[in-house]
Amino acid sequence: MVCEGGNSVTLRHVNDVIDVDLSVRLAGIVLSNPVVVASGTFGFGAEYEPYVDVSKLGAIVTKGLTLRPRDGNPPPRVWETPSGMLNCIGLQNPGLDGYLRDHLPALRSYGIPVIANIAGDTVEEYAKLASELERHGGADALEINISCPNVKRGGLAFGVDASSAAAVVAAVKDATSLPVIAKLSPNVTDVVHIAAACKEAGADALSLINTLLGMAIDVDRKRPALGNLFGGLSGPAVRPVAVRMVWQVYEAVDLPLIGMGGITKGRDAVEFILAGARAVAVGTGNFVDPACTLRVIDEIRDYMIRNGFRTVSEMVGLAHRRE
Amino acid sequence: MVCEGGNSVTLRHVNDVIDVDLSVRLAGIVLSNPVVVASGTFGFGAEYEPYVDVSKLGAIVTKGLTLRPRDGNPPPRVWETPSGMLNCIGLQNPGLDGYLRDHLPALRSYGIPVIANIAGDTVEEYAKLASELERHGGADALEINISCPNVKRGGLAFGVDASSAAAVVAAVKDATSLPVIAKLSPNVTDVVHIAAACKEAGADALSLINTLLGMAIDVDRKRPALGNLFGGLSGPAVRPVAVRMVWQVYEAVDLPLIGMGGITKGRDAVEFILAGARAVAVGTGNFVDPACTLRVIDEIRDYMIRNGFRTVSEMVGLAHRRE
Amino acid sequence: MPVSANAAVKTIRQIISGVFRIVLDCPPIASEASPGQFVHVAVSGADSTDPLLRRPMSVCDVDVFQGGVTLVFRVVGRGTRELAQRREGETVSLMGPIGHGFELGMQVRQPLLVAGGMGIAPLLFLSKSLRAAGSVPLVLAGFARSRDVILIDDFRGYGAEVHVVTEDGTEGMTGRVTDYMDWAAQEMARRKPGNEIEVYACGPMPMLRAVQEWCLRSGVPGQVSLESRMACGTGACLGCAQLVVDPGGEKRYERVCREGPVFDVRRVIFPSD
Amino acid sequence: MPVSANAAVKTIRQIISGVFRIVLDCPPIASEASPGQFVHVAVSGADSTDPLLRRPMSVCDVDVFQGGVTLVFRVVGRGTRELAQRREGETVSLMGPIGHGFELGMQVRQPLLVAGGMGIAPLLFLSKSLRAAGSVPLVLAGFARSRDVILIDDFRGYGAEVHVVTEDGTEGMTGRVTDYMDWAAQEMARRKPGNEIEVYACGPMPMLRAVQEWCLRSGVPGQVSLESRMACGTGACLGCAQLVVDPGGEKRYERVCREGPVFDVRRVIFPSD
Ligand SMILES: Cc1cc2nc3c(=O)[nH]c(=O)nc-3n(C[C@H](O)[C@H](O)[C@H](O)COP(=O)(O)OP(=O)(O)OC[C@H]3O[C@@H](n4cnc5c(N)ncnc54)[C@H](O)[C@@H]3O)c2cc1C
Ligand SMILES: Cc1cc2nc3c(=O)[nH]c(=O)nc-3n(C[C@H](O)[C@H](O)[C@H](O)COP(=O)(O)OP(=O)(O)OC[C@H]3O[C@@H](n4cnc5c(N)ncnc54)[C@H](O)[C@@H]3O)c2cc1C
Ligand SMILES: Cc1cc2nc3c(=O)[nH]c(=O)nc-3n(C[C@H](O)[C@H](O)[C@H](O)COP(=O)(O)O)c2cc1C
Ligand SMILES: Cc1cc2nc3c(=O)[nH]c(=O)nc-3n(C[C@H](O)[C@H](O)[C@H](O)COP(=O)(O)O)c2cc1C
Ligand code: FES
Ligand code: FES
Repeated sequence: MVCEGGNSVTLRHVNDVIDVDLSVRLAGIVLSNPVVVASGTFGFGAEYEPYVDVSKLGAIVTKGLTLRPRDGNPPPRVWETPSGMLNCIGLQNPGLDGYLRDHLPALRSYGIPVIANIAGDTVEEYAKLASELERHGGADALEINISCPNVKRGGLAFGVDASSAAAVVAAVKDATSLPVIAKLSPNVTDVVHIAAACKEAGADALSLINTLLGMAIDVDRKRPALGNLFGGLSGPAVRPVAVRMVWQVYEAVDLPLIGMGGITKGRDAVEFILAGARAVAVGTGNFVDPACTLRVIDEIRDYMIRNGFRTVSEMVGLAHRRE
Repeated sequence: MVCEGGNSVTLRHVNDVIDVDLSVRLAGIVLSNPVVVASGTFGFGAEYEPYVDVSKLGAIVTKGLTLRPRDGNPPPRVWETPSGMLNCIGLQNPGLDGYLRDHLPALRSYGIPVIANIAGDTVEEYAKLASELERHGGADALEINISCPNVKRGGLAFGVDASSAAAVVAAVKDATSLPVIAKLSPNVTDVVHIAAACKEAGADALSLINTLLGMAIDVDRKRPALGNLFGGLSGPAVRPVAVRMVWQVYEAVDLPLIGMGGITKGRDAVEFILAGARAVAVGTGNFVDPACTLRVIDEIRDYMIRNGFRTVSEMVGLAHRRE
Repeated sequence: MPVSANAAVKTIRQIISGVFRIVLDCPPIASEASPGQFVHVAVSGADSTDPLLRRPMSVCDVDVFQGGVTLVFRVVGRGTRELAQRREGETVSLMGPIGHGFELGMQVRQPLLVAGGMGIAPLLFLSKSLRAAGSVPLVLAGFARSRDVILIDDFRGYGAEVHVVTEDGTEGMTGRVTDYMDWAAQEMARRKPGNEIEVYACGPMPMLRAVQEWCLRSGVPGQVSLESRMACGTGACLGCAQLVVDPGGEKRYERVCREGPVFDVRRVIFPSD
Repeated sequence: MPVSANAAVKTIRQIISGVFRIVLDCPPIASEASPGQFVHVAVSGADSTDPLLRRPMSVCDVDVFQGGVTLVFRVVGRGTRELAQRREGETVSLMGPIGHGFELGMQVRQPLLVAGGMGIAPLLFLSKSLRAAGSVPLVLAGFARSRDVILIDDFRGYGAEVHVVTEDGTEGMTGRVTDYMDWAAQEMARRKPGNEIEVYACGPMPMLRAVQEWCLRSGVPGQVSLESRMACGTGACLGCAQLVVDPGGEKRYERVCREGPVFDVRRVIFPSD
């Protein structure tokens, strides 16, 4: 922080002079800045109102939604790991109706794009959810969670197999005219292959990464630490894997990318942007510092001023340039 | 540490009474305790002599060897990440002859099992290296590195495809009567599938995990941080992924396992053992504390005394038990 | 509304081996907090991501005029160990006050407070508030042994009647604290006949289970403060789930950080093992 | 043989903005270290795994009798920031002394020391040792500006002749330190005709590159101390590789932590960008 904030007076001053444009376009929606929240880490926004002016975010991504409400997994559901955490929430959510009734009105009041993260047990459920959300004005874009490792049913389901991934994307595209963002699982041998299949199937953008499949043993109880055995690993620990995947997909697939995995600082966000992400999501970082998102936005702006960037696009994928 | 060391006087006392047997048998070799060093993190032992009585280790695993010497990758070769590090050493090693001439004599002097970690560009190279090592008494067991993500040639080569993995294992088994340990890559969709293929091909044990493929961007230089673009992620950050893989393979494949990935404390080692590992390797932990291995051995013993275990076998896989 | 703030350490003191009392300068939390609520404390240095998550700590006392927030915690792992190393003048990042605390209601009933170990922390603040509302709480304070006993003088200072129970009998009455709930109830009934009692409890899970059994058996209402592993502390992550049952018999997960940490004792479904 | 030890902080002091001088109590390192060697310093608390790796720091001075090891470091990131927060009496885990330091040889040549920025740290210890061996080193000490100048009095105290060079001319001579190597060489030749010189340099890479050019052009032997990202500090990980060339023209990677950090200036192949 010493580095970033050291001469903030100068920075603010420069800020008045150089005009930094933080806005980005992504899958047909315009974000006032590239920082969104990662699904499942910000609830439906209201939870963070005491700490954050939610209307300042680039967009809000909802907790994963399913057609019907879900109870989620038995506790313990979270477990701390080195620079990271495991979770096995198990998609607890109010279901489509509960979402539309109890959460959407407040979400809409922020005046920022709402991206609904959707999950399902079958291709048909995804499609149904997508069309219902569109019909009720429940979202400005959809993020398809094909990668959540928490829901038991057959393990990693759609996200680890290119053809199933493509099938979900295609079905959702068919069911709605909303922009569709496919959220990829990192638990695969070849993420580029899955990414390409999602593009082929019509995805308008890609989010990466979801959590890494992990587990912990409680050596005192001599048992798996989490109620559901395995959990999703998130937080700073996973950032090198996430940045690598953003880099690989950026090289191979021509779609806008939302990068996430362990962002807690402006410099982390810039790492993703230089690797190829057009927007970034803050997930676990919200738990560490509830105002993390707004700080990241400020720190990206500072970085841009310091390095002479006027738009975010100038930075996207810049680390790929050849000399 | 307060917890572990708090009443060490009592512990030492108990230690005299209860007889804790740390020895384990693994793929036909006997280790005086379950703690070995991870390939590439302990050189050939001599490097750590100022800090560690190397003869107290369960075994020593050498830096990855190839038939001919290798120069390795251009620097920077290491980069710190949250609770972890990336490396792209690129298999720099003295080659078979250099190993036999310059390192083996000293290695033999420790009086502990020597496990040679071997790598190659082709199945034939692996086989040649294996037979030569056996012919010259260069090892008590071989660990096949089919997973090193650093060597450019076609990317992840053998380790991510079950049939190539099996081909290497089978060729090495054919070429030598030494015990063969296959070291698995975590960068796969289904580690159990690869593990099963290695068993099928004759592997006597499995090591898991090698490093996760990662990368970092140096936001000051706006370039990939490592000289070789991608690198292998190791250290505490990866432990949840490693423990999960040990757990999965233990459930499905009946072979002794060497668990590794982020062990820096006795409790970390116990986590792997309870998940199913018969031995554990300390890698990056050696860099953090050069005497890490010996401390881990002591802390495992303390844990056993505290929890009434008399042999390591009693603990192996214990967290899998059903109530 | 909770706030996120950097609070300076006013004082920090080891009160018994391994247990610390820290007073933090945080006027907004001091004035907003009610008994049973907690704060979510960042334990790492600003630049370290390990340990990553915040630690929940009950508000043990507040000084509204001085802006002080008192926490009392036991060093059990890395986070509490780091917290114990803070010195006066250094800052600690806090979120709070968080959660649904104890309901004092109209106080027509006599309060019986049951504490187990560190569970005593939130009950001090509760005791003070109950006293201010006109009740004299009877406190059963259970500990493993004499050298674990804490905060008793503070309770007496706030006008509560405290009875110490130690498992090994090295101080006060011998046994488990819940063994004395019958006795306490009789005592309270004897002193104020006709006036019914309400239980407020905080402590380890087996103790709370015994409290629940006692309350159900005795038909006495109660409120219990639960613990749970937490990530966000805002209600967003759904990590701190606790299984509860509605009067209608419907079960669901509620958030210890939001609907809790204090729950109606009848609603809680403790895990089976 | 290097050791791994917990060393107590004897003193820690900010000597200029962002630069700290820390004296650690570590008799085995104090007595074993030679100029140009370094220590590998653990920067995290015992229980944190972030930041994970140790930080290499040159031995700036030693006090063999008192067992003191002096480091002088600039706060540039998380590790050095944590180190700067240590207080007297706290301990720091050290490995050392590590590496191949400067070769003082027979000292038939006059020593010309060239320092850039923080690269001055190991040259103080070198200067002291040279003086003890009977030479009077001439030191060109380069800094960006006057307010970065450090350690000059210490050099003078050890009997060295120091000339400060600042890039912006706010102190001493103006320009880059390597611009004055010709001048220094002439000066040294003038004072002791016939006695040849040897260069010892430490500083940022562009400076060392200029030193290399100067040495090759002038036919003067030299030793340069290099930096590299390090993991183990023992020679095991091969992470700190530096490309070097043998007299025979063969190139290979050597370890900055083992064959270095000090290399013969003719052997170093600097990266092209
Ligand atoms: C609402 C609430 C109020 C609390 N109030 C107090 C208090 O006033 N005084 C006090 O001493 N303790 C209190 N605790 C328990 C306290 O939060 C834990 O002791 C503390 O988190 C341990 O952290 P650690 O890093 O030292 O332990 P570690 O075991 O290293 O922690 C690892 C992880 O587990 C979590 N964890 C460990 N133990 C517990 C626990 N018992 N409950 C919840 N999470 C846990 C940590 O938060 C962390 O995420 C409270 C817990 C809750 C939920
Ligand atoms: C042999 C040697 C001797 C050194 N002596 C001194 C000295 O006497 N005084 C001094 O101020 N500095 C010295 N340095 C540089 C010092 O090691 C770095 O400034 C320090 O590691 C930065 O750590 P950080 O956590 O503050 O920075 P961060 O940038 O947060 O560190 C991140 C990682 O990069 C590494 N790193 C960052 N900068 C450097 C660097 N310049 N060289 C090597 N690794 C780096 C760190 O060790 C760490 O692994 C020396 C370096 C070497 C190799
Ligand atoms: C508690 C928690 C709940 C999550 N829930 C969801 C979810 O419902 N849907 C989804 O697609 N991703 C979910 N994720 C994954 C995050 O959106 C994100 O992809 C991942 O955590 C990596 O980012 P981070 O390291 O910044 O947290 C969840 C993550 C966490 C930690
Ligand atoms: C610097 C470095 C070099 C490594 N070299 C090798 C190698 O040559 N062969 C190999 O099989 N694994 C190699 N590995 C992987 C380790 O043996 C180990 O599988 C991995 O680092 C995970 O363990 P850790 O987290 O304890 O380090 C290397 C790891 C590191 C950090
Ligand atoms: S801790 Fe996140 S919902 Fe309670
Ligand atoms: S730092 Fe590991 S070999 Fe030099």
